[in-house]
Amino acid sequence: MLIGVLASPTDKRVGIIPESVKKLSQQGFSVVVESGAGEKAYFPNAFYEEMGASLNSREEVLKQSDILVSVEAPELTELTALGDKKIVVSLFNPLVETEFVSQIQSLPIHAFSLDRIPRTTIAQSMDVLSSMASLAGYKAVLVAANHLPGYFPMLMTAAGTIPPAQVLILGAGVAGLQAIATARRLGARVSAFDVRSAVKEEVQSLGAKFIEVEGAQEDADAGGYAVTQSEAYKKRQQALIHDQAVKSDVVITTAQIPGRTAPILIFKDTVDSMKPGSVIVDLAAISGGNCELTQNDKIIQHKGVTLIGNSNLPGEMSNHASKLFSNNCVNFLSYIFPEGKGELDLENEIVKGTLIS
Amino acid sequence: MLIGVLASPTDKRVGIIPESVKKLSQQGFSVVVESGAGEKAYFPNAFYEEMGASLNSREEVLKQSDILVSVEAPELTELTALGDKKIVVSLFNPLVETEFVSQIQSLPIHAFSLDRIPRTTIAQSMDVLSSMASLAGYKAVLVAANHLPGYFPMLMTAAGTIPPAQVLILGAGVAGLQAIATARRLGARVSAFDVRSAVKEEVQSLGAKFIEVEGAQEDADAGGYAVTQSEAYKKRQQALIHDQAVKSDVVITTAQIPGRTAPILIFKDTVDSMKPGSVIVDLAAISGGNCELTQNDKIIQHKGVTLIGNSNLPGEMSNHASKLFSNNCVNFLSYIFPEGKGELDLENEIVKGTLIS
Amino acid sequence: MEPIITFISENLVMIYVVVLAVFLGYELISNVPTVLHTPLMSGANAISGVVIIGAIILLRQADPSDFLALGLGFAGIVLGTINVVGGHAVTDRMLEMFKKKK
Amino acid sequence: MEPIITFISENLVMIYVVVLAVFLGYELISNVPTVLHTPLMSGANAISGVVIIGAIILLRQADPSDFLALGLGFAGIVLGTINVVGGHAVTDRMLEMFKKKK
Amino acid sequence: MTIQLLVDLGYLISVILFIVGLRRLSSPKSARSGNLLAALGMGLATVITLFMPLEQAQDAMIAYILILAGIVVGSVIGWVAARRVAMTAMPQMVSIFNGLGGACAVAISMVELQGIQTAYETGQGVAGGVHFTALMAMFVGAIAFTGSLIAYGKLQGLINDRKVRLPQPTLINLILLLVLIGGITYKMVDPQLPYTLVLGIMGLALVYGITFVIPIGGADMPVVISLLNAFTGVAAALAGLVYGNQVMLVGGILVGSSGTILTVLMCEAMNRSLLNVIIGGFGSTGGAAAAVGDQVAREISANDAAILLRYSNQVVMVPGYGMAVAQAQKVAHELEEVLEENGVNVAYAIHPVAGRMPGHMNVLLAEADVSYDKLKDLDDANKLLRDTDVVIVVGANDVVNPSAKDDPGSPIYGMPILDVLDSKNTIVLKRSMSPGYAGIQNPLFFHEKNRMLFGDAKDSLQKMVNEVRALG
Amino acid sequence: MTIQLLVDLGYLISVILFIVGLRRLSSPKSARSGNLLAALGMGLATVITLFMPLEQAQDAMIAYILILAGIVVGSVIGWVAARRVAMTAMPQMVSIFNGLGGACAVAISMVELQGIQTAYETGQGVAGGVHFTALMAMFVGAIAFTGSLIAYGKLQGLINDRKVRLPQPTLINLILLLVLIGGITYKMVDPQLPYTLVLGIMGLALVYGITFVIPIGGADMPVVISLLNAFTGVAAALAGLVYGNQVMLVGGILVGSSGTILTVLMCEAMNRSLLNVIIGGFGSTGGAAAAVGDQVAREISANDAAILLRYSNQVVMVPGYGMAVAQAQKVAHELEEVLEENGVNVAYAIHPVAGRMPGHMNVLLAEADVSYDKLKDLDDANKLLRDTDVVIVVGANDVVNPSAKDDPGSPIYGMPILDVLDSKNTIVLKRSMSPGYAGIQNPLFFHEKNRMLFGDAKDSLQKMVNEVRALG
Ligand SMILES: NC(=O)c1ccc[n+]([C@@H]2O[C@H](COP(=O)([O-])OP(=O)(O)OC[C@H]3O[C@@H](n4cnc5c(N)ncnc54)[C@H](OP(=O)(O)O)[C@@H]3O)[C@@H](O)[C@H]2O)c1
Ligand SMILES: NC(=O)c1ccc[n+]([C@@H]2O[C@H](COP(=O)([O-])OP(=O)(O)OC[C@H]3O[C@@H](n4cnc5c(N)ncnc54)[C@H](OP(=O)(O)O)[C@@H]3O)[C@@H](O)[C@H]2O)c1
Ligand SMILES: NC(=O)c1ccc[n+]([C@@H]2O[C@H](COP(=O)([O-])OP(=O)(O)OC[C@H]3O[C@@H](n4cnc5c(N)ncnc54)[C@H](O)[C@@H]3O)[C@@H](O)[C@H]2O)c1
Ligand SMILES: NC(=O)c1ccc[n+]([C@@H]2O[C@H](COP(=O)([O-])OP(=O)(O)OC[C@H]3O[C@@H](n4cnc5c(N)ncnc54)[C@H](O)[C@@H]3O)[C@@H](O)[C@H]2O)c1
Repeated sequence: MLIGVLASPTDKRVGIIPESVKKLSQQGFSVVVESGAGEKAYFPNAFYEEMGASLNSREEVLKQSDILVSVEAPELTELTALGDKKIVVSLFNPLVETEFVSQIQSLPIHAFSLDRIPRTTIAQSMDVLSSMASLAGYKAVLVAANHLPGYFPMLMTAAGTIPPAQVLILGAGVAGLQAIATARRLGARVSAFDVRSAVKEEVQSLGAKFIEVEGAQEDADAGGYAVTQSEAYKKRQQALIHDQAVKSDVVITTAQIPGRTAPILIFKDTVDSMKPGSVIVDLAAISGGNCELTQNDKIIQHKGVTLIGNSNLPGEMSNHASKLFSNNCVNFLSYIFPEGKGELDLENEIVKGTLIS
Repeated sequence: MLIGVLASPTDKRVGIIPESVKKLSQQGFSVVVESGAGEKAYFPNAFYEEMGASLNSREEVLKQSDILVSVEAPELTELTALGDKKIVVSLFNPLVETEFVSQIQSLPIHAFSLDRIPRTTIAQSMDVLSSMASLAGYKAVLVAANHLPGYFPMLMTAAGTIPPAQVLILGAGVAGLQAIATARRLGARVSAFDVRSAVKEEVQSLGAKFIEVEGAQEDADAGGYAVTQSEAYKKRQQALIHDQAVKSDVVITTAQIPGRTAPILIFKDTVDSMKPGSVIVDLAAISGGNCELTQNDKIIQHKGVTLIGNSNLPGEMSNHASKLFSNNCVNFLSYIFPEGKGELDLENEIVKGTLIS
Repeated sequence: MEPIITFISENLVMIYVVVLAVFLGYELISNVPTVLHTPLMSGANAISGVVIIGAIILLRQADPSDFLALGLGFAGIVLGTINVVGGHAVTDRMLEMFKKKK
Repeated sequence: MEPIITFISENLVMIYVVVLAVFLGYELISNVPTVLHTPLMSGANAISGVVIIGAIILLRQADPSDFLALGLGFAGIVLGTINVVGGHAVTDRMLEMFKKKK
Repeated sequence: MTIQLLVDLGYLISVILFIVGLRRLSSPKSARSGNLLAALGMGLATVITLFMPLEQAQDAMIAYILILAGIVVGSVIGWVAARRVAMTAMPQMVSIFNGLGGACAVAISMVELQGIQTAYETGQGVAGGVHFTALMAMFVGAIAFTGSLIAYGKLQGLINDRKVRLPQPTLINLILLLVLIGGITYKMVDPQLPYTLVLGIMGLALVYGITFVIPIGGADMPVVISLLNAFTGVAAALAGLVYGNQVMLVGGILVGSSGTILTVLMCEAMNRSLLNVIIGGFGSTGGAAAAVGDQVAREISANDAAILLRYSNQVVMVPGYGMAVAQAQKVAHELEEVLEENGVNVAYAIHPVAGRMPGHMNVLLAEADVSYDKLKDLDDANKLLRDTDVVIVVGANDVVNPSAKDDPGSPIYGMPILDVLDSKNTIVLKRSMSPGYAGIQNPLFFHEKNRMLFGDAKDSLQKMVNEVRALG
Repeated sequence: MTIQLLVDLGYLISVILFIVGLRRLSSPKSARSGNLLAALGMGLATVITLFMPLEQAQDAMIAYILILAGIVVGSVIGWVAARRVAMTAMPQMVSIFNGLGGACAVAISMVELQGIQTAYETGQGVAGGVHFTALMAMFVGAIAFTGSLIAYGKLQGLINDRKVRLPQPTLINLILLLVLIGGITYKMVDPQLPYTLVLGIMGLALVYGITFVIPIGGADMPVVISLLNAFTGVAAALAGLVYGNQVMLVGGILVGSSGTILTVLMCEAMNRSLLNVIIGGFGSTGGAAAAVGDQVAREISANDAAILLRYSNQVVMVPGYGMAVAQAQKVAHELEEVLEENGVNVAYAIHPVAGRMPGHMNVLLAEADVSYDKLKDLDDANKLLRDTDVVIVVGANDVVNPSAKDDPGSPIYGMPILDVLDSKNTIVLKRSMSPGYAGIQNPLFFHEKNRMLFGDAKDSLQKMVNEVRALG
């Protein structure tokens, strides 16, 4: 089967990196790459050729390939123009882009959305969301540290003592945990909050303080994802988060509920009372943001507080992000097409979870 | 004596912060602040007033004060308009700005340049260069990490193993050491190079590898600063640095020789052979840069390598930078004017070192 | 009481020997690491085979016609020797793993 | 040789006492931490004051007219008692610091 | 006279060899030489006893033949048995040996007692002390004899704890003991009583040895053996008193006292009292195995784990989420360091999904300053594991679950895991038998190569560090 | 008969009390009770000796008066001396006490020897063993007596090592020893020789005690005292043999053997051999003081430092560049942890310019995971230091240099420093007496509150950690 790797016009990542080309050919796939697809991720065309991939124009790649891989979903027109039985692997974000997805469902193609890989142990090697969330958590701290007009670590110097930065992480999923680890590395004091109480142990295992609000709803069937919470709980939570945020130099929010707008955790009056110079990084910006004032893909200043709503931090780390995406993708392809060919096992949990059309 | 705090038009730092106002008044000084002087460092006017400073326009501050404090040196015209016996404390950078300094030498004022504080143990609490270099070293790593399209730390994940970033630090003075510490914190493998072999122990004390070139010239009388090196040595050094740089993901250069253009340590062909995506941060940009391709205050891309020539990284951390500057300044003022008044002791080493007119 | 008192004063020094040996036995092994419990037990067990000394004396003193004494003495020697030889040998095997390094 | 051999076989059990006591003395203190060297030395020194037992026996056996014996015996008792009482008291003072915690 | 001096000195040297031997036996570095020294002492004592002048010696030809034949036969049997026995069956072997020693004491005491009986009956005087001593030697030896045999049976699996039971064991034993003491006192008060009484005492003592051990759980047998070993020592010492033989006396006492202390130490190591072991019988919880369903996971003590590690060449640690929870990364690093100091190679095998976030283990181990070079990823680790002596699984579970390879029905079937079973031994550090994130049971825990070390991972590791340090 | 039994048992109990006492004395937790038990044993033995039946007892009134008077006088003197003596002068006191014990042995042996002399002269037989034993008791006691007095003089500073010297000490001592042995042998071979010979032997032995100790350096006196203490023990044991007294014999032997081992251990702790101490004399380098110019910095061992720390309430560590060089941050943290486990509060005082870059110490301590709350900046630290028992200066120098406050001529005069001298004790960990970055000498090192612990900071800290752990 021929795998076609498409460039992503607005994303710096690429779906398959040169290293993976080799692995795929060993498994019986051949690979054709849209010229320049890896450029922004620092994988020039030459690297692909070295590994045995052929280069071609976007049109040719779309036409020739049996399987199309792209970080950004291809245009609807492009998908419509595809022949029968073609397979498209990408991030379709079906819970949000419902309209787009319903349109492609009528097409005679198999579209796999890698962001729907189930969060089970066996599927972890294909779990793009985990890989990307981890990158985002790391990067969020770096961005915050870069915007903070001061040090993260404590320093006792001849020109006075610099206290350690206070960092508050809201939502301790994969991104939140990675953010905790990174902030702690840089020497900050870190506290974290999450509705899922199971996370407490995980937060503490990284040396951060867990802020507890009593009475959270939990749903064991939600597959690790959070569920919406009661009103009384939300009040208590809001007060506690306000108190913590006001004391913090950096707040990083990662709270998301799949398929819904993100919960608002930081309200305007909290931002108003924060120290001038503080920084908020909102990783939930794309689904509305955890902060009332967040604007997606914008950096704004509000009364001396910097609010960063970058929704694609992994894209900023295009090289490693592509590497991880590519590995996930290879694992996925070799899982659903063992030895480079074969029919789809539509009963398989992973196939069922990711197949959106 | 009245201290006037001036705003710096092109620098985000402020010379005296509100906290210091209190200390200064306890020592018998009073303080007047140019309105908005602390704004960019997140010290709004209100904070100054709370601490008992008065606010005024720039003209009034220039007119009233006995002592003027400014991070950026005031304009020559402003200095000329000052009355007799006025004292100006600032960063004049006299070794480079020779022309400017020779002009103010003819004025009837006392100008102190805080960047000329001798590097002795007793003077460390006034040593602005140390405070700022430390900030620059820290920030350089953050900026590099932010520009690097990947992780710093090693990560073994389900989507593959990310090796730790290789960081090379050239010049292990105050900034270099702080950069080493910060890069190590973030999980990078760090090597460092310096002409002064005494630094070896200091580099190792921070857990980094020291790269040794044999046969460096040293001058014990240079007061801790480096001296220029022989030709043969430079060749060996160049080859070694080339080999190291090519293997590195991040190179941070801090090598400087006071009053001279910075030595070139990274040549164009080295940059040519570096991995795409690598980052070079050149802290010596203002004195010509340690990299042949560096452009002062610019970020350029060269064959996939990002070259950052930001000469005022401490200014990016305006809040803490101002705090440290201000503390240094207060220590300096209380040292040369014990109890808020008195004649200058022109025999004193620190006074002698810093007084440029 | 009388015979016991006589016994004690007659064997006073012997009692000192016993008391000192008891303390010594205690002190000798009071710091043994747990890993050596079994080998030490085995080694001590081999030492407790000193009873063969008694069996030897018994046989040497035995009347050649006293078949009971001869028989029991012989049995004693065989049993005791197994205890001693087997005990030391088995201990040595247990301790083999300690010889490897350092 | 003869008297020594006689001495040995006559005092055989005594010799066992001595040998066992020597080993016991060794084992008792072989694990002492360095910090206790001085107090232990001092405590042992107090015990070595047992010689007063000898002095007491001497005086009890002394002829009341034997002034040399009486004098030396008295001296012995005074000296020995100083050793014992002073020794234990000084050891106790040294060890006072250990009582503070736990 | 001079010969007597040589004999005395020789005996003294034997005793000193016993002392030094025991001393050296209690430290790992010198233990082997200690055993040899003790054996040397024994040999010396035996040779001296063979040739020393003996007042009542008959030194019959037949006696010497029997002595030599006995020594040869005993040596061969003992040697062969000791060499042949499997490493795992050694405790049983020790038990048997000990029983034989006890039997030897019984044999000689019976002969002496008969002599004493004859003496009494013929009206010759015998010191009351000697009579009493001989009776006690027989009594104690008999308990050691049958008790050891039962202990052997239990360890060997010949006697099943659950099947062979005694009703009211404590009561029975108490009564037996009282009857025995009564019998001995009776015989002492009236030494003229017939020899049958002595035989009866012997018979009862042999029975008591059985009933004493039967109620005690199989897992506690090592303690019982140690105690019975002390009994044999005491029997030997008592026999020594009978013969006025210094070597037997001191040697026996040394074994008796050190054996007793050792027994107490062994109980302490199991966190129980000696009384609890002896009376507790089946009620005891200290079994060395944790069972889930009908599968049994065997436990290991921190000490035994430490020795296993200390004498390995290659050790691999597999950290998991439990290491993070226990915050055990620093102690893990400490264990690594102390093992490396002892010439053991240590590496960490990092499974890609260990922990709860990508790179979780990396973050923690970097915090503990573990060198990057020691971290092996899945492929390298699995190669290394084939040459690994011991794997320490520090709070990992799913990532070392062999069902991912063997059990197509498992939800994690197909996931690559760390093949820890390719190594020679594995030790799993966790708090209980509860499953990991995936919620599935782990067959590794029940594998014969595996031992469990229950408890918080940090505590367990710290204990292992201390034990390895103690090994010097 | 029953009384004799009581006496025998009482003596036995005394001996057991000595044994248990010595045992407990060798562990910090039980040391005090050990001392009391030993004292109890001594009291018991004394009381028994006062009242026990004694074959040759004259039990004259005057004798009993003298005994009681002697005990009262001795007790009062001993008690008062022990209570009055300054903590620092205790070793001297022990030395004196030991000397008196030796003198006591000499006194009683001389009386016994005279008795023996009379017996020989009047033709009554005396066992050769007793004669020899008494002579040895006198000989050994005499050495202990004068030797201890010299040791006292050296420690008290009354005898100056450098002024009071012996030419060819080894030779002199060898000759003296040979003459003494010759004298004793001579007297043994011909017991009829006059008593003057005995007096001569005593005189020479007293001299030998002096010449034995004189050549040994003052710093080695503790070892010498321990050795002489063993001598006194042997003398007591020998006297015990003379009187056939078990308590004296066993008590003396115990002291003799444990004293000898203790001496060896003390030498080992100084990394020297006993021979080296005795023969080495002045050549020895193990002096407990390092001198620069005419100032002397006193040293402390890791053990003594550990005990100082373990029994403190507040400890402050002052890290400096040396900690960075030694990479000792983790061990420092370990020391902190083990001290905190023992209820000691530990903080770190961070001087703003410690190390070689701003925040150098912060970076390292964060790496070792030291809690931020434990880091005190200059002002807080200086407040805390006033209530601090022990300050450990870990490779810092300039930042704790008191010349910055006291010496207007110093180049760092006026710099704020950490006022470590406000605490009760300071211990400086560094490798040598060389200065720090500023290149100036540090008067702290020579201050009486300060002790130096030379060596790499990491090693020194590790040793302290081990020692504190050993204290249990
Ligand atoms: N890496 C990721 O990104 C990620 C993210 C989410 C989920 N996961 C999943 O997490 C699992 C990771 O596997 P794993 O082997 O690391 O962990 P695991 O399978 O979850 O097992 C952890 C084990 O540690 C033990 N434990 C917990 N606390 C302990 C303590 N204080 N001391 C000693 N043991 C302790 C627990 O047993 P006891 O309770 O008996 O002590 C438990 O069995 C995988 O299933 C993976 O899919 C991974
Ligand atoms: N903080 C800054 O930004 C900065 C920058 C440049 C200079 N300085 C200067 O550096 C000094 C800092 O003071 P400080 O007290 O930290 O250090 P210091 O005065 O330089 O003294 C460090 C001491 O550590 C000892 N040492 C070195 N290696 C050691 C080892 N492995 N183990 C044990 N000890 C070791 C050295 O003595 P031995 O050789 O005898 O062991 C030395 O005396 C000040 O004078 C300061 O002005 C500071
Ligand atoms: N099986 C696997 O191996 C595997 C792999 C990856 C992730 N996971 C699990 O999946 C789960 C979700 O991970 P994710 O990072 O994708 O989550 P996510 O991005 O959906 O959400 C991020 C976090 O925000 C929290 N959150 C939601 N609403 C909140 C609110 N109102 N206030 C505070 N916090 C709120 C969630 O609990 C979650 O922890 C995690 O438990 C993770 O461990 C499992
Ligand atoms: N006394 C004090 O307390 C005190 C305070 C601050 C700094 N200092 C000392 O002053 C010295 C200079 O510090 P700085 O950071 O201001 O130095 P700097 O900024 O002048 O130079 C930075 C580093 O570059 C190095 N360098 C110069 N030419 C080089 C070349 N060709 N190749 C490689 N490296 C080269 C220098 O050796 C120096 O280490 C340091 O030793 C520092 O410890 C002392």
